[in-house]
Amino acid sequence: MNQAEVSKLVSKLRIKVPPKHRKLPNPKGPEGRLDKLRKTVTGLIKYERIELNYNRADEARQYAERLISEAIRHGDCHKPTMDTANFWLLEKELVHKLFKVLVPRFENSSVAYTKLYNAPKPQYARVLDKAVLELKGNPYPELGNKQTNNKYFIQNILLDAAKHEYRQAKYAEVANKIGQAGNETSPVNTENAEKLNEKPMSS
Amino acid sequence: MLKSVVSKLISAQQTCGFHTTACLNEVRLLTRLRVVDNSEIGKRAMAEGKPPKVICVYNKTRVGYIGDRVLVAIKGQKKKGILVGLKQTQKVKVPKFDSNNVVLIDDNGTPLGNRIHVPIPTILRTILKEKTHSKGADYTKLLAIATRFV
Amino acid sequence: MKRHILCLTTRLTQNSLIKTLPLSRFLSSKEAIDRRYHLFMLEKKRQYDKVGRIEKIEVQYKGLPNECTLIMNKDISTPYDCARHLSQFHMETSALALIDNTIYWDMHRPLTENCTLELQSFTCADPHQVNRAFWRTCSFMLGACATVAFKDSVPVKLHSFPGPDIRSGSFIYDVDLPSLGNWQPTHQELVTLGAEYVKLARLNEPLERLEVGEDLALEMFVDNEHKTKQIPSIAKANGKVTLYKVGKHVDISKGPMISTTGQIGRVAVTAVHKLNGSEDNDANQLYRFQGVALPTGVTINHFAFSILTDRARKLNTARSPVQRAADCEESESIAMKA
Amino acid sequence: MALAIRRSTSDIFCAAKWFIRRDCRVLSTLPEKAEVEVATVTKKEKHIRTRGSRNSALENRFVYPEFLPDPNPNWRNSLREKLERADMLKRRNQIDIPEFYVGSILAVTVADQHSQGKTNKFVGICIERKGCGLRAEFTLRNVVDHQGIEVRYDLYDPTIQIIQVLRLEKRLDEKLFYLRDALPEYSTFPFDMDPEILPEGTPVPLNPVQVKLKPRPWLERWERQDLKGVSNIEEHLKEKDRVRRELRATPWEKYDLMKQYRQTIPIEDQNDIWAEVNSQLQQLHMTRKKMSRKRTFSTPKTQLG
Repeated sequence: MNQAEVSKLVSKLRIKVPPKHRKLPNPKGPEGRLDKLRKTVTGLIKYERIELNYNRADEARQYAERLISEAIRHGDCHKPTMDTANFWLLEKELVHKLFKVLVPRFENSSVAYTKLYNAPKPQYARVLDKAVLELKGNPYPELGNKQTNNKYFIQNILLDAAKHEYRQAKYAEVANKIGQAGNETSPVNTENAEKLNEKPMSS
Repeated sequence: MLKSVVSKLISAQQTCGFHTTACLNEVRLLTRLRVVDNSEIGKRAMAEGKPPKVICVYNKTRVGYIGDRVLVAIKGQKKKGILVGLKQTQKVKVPKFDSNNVVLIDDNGTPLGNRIHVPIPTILRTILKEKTHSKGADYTKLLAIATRFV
Repeated sequence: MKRHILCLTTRLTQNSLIKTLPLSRFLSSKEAIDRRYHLFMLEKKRQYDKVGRIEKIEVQYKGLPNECTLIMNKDISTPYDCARHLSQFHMETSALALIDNTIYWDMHRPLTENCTLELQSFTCADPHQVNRAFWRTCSFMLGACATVAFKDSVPVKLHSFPGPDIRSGSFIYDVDLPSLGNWQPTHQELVTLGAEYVKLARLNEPLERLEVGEDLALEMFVDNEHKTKQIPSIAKANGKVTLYKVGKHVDISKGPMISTTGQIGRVAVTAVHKLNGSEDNDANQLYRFQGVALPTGVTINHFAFSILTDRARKLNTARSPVQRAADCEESESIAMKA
Repeated sequence: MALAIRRSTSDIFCAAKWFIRRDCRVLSTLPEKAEVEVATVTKKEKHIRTRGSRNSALENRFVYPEFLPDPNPNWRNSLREKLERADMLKRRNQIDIPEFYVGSILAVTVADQHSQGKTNKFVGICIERKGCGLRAEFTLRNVVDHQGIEVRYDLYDPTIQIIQVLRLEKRLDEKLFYLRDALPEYSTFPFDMDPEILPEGTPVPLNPVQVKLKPRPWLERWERQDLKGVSNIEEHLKEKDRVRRELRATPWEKYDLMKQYRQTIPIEDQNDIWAEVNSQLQQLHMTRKKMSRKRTFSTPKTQLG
């Protein structure tokens, strides 16, 4: 059982944080790991949407979230935060972007600042999982298709028509059966059969 | 060729080859102890800078804990002693000492000296009483010569 | 050669009296395609040259990433050019342009005046017109596929295709195959047709639109008696016939069509049915080619797609050009609609 | 000499003791004092205090760190934590567990079945506080009869009878394990030490004493730990050690934002915890204060008498 560190106060991240870090194997050890992540975080802040391996994306996402939350919490007059931003952003003009663009953008946000998508990969290839990492509020079109359930999409129209036709065929079959049975037993039931036949038409 | 590969491997793997966890500071065979009573032999051994070595721990695990009887080699002689303070991490409320302390006794449990000049853990009272049997050695004599308990 | 064709076209545009060259009746299908293509390109070049001094128009773009005003060339710039100013994403995904919120415009049709522009993809909020254009393009491509799929020994005469009806489950093209008496395609042949279709679609050719006069249209389709019959009724309205070209294939259609053939994704040619019409019609070897397709980027379960292909195998009940005696006019009207 | 001065002052001026104490301590603990550093440190301390005063509930984290759960999410269990907090408050109702820090000098009296008087008192400097919840523990160190002794206590051990803070102060470091390798006078405290009472409202003083280490061998590689409370570490180093220290240095670690995050409890979680226990803790604190005030009034009387 360890005691929590009390000398530092941090804001809670809005993403799921795994209990252990990923090592991102590197001949330079933990320093090399941070170097890798610095490049990724810099790229993310610069381009706002990047595609990379899932492991690195998930790890870099946590650091980017922390960096932005620190920037929001302390502002640009806080020396240690500035120092941290200076360390994490390899291109120095991005420090201004962090404090002047991203902080106002995310200041009143109640959700995570970044988004991580699983990217497609070839089905039978032995490659690492890919992911797309983006800052929210970026200028690019959305990756996810929001209107997947639009019934006017061509595939939905085609499937709907196919379903309709199949039902019509079924109703007709049932109606025929009843009709035959009615003919054999009594002529009264034919009316019912007709009604049954009409019903789906109207619906 | 092989050498270069090996050297590469070693440089790639930055972790050191030996374990770096804190040592347990257990009293085992050949551990140096500190005699804390004023027996003649003990005083001389400590003064000469030749502290006694453990050559046997009289229990089943062969690791000495507080109150255990040990056989030590001291100035070319074999003497028995009782561990009265240990360096290793102790249970809660049991004091941990900066050195492994021993008090020399003879086969009957009578201390060789007549004074112990460092504090003794109070838990030793119970332990030594438990170890003393009616017909065997009486270790509680050791408690009588202690000056201070913690 | 070029010069020869040039003088030929000048004669044609001057409304020459020569009705039809008897030679052209006996062109092989490949030669006929080449000839039509050359005539199309020459006419296109002529219309382009006719623009003369380039005037500027303002196109107000609405939509992602932000609204902006583009200064484009009158009668030269197309909505596709506007998309090229925006991003590759817009170039690849937009299928149809919406001009002034009312008119659906081809991506490769030059803009004529100041207007507002919206680019519509298959996933926009109301994709009705885009879907119709897609279905129409699929039919059009099926014609192109049918012309190139057969060997030279089998003459292929395209007849027409009706207006797009997506709920019917299949796009169709009616083709006259006079030399094939009673052809029932095997599964292998259908797969081959489908492969040919995919091959055409993967070339990612733009669909170019051109409006030509009735005489030129007649000249272009001189080898195809069905089309020559249809053209006068189509041109009845304003003396113009709308042509579309993809690759080297030129056909009559009302439009609009989608941007490129690359936007046709998963496709299957599912069936070829013989149409049994009346005996007095000249096109008695009429076959109805059917298929089903989905746009690029639409992922669908293989089971769901098998349902669609199964359904597309049934004879499409769209109006057949040979069903009734007085079908001639109707088919023309259908062609006009299409 | 130093001890004599302190004794006499404590006997004569109980109230004035605190003002003189600083000087006494300077004498008594032989510090290698860097004046500038002290000034900056105290300033920083004040800064933290004034900042923190805005949110007093969050300030609890320094005084009651064991109320914060373990930051490792694998070992979190909200129900267990809640029950533990309730138990801790119950225990605090029974016995006064005062505010103390690493570096404070404590006297702990426990009920001991092994000792003759059935109680056992130990005085020492707190060199470590660790653990959370009911498992929180602290370690006291003292040198008795030239023998270094360390005793570990559970903070919520029911056998503990009294925990008395003899001198409330902080040191420059988080852990004082280096006292094991320091000269014995730095960890020698008499068992009959008198408690020193801080005036109301003063911040917890920081003792800027820097200890002297014994020559090597050491128990740990102190030179690699960036210790502020050690003065003579460079004397004992060889060139090899300095090179190794450079090689093993991890200057990037302070930028490892996620490592920091995984070691702390975020503010939002802390707010919930302190909102749950703060009122009771405040109440306890007030009652204890009243009690202690009574006691301070009574003690001079007896002394005078």
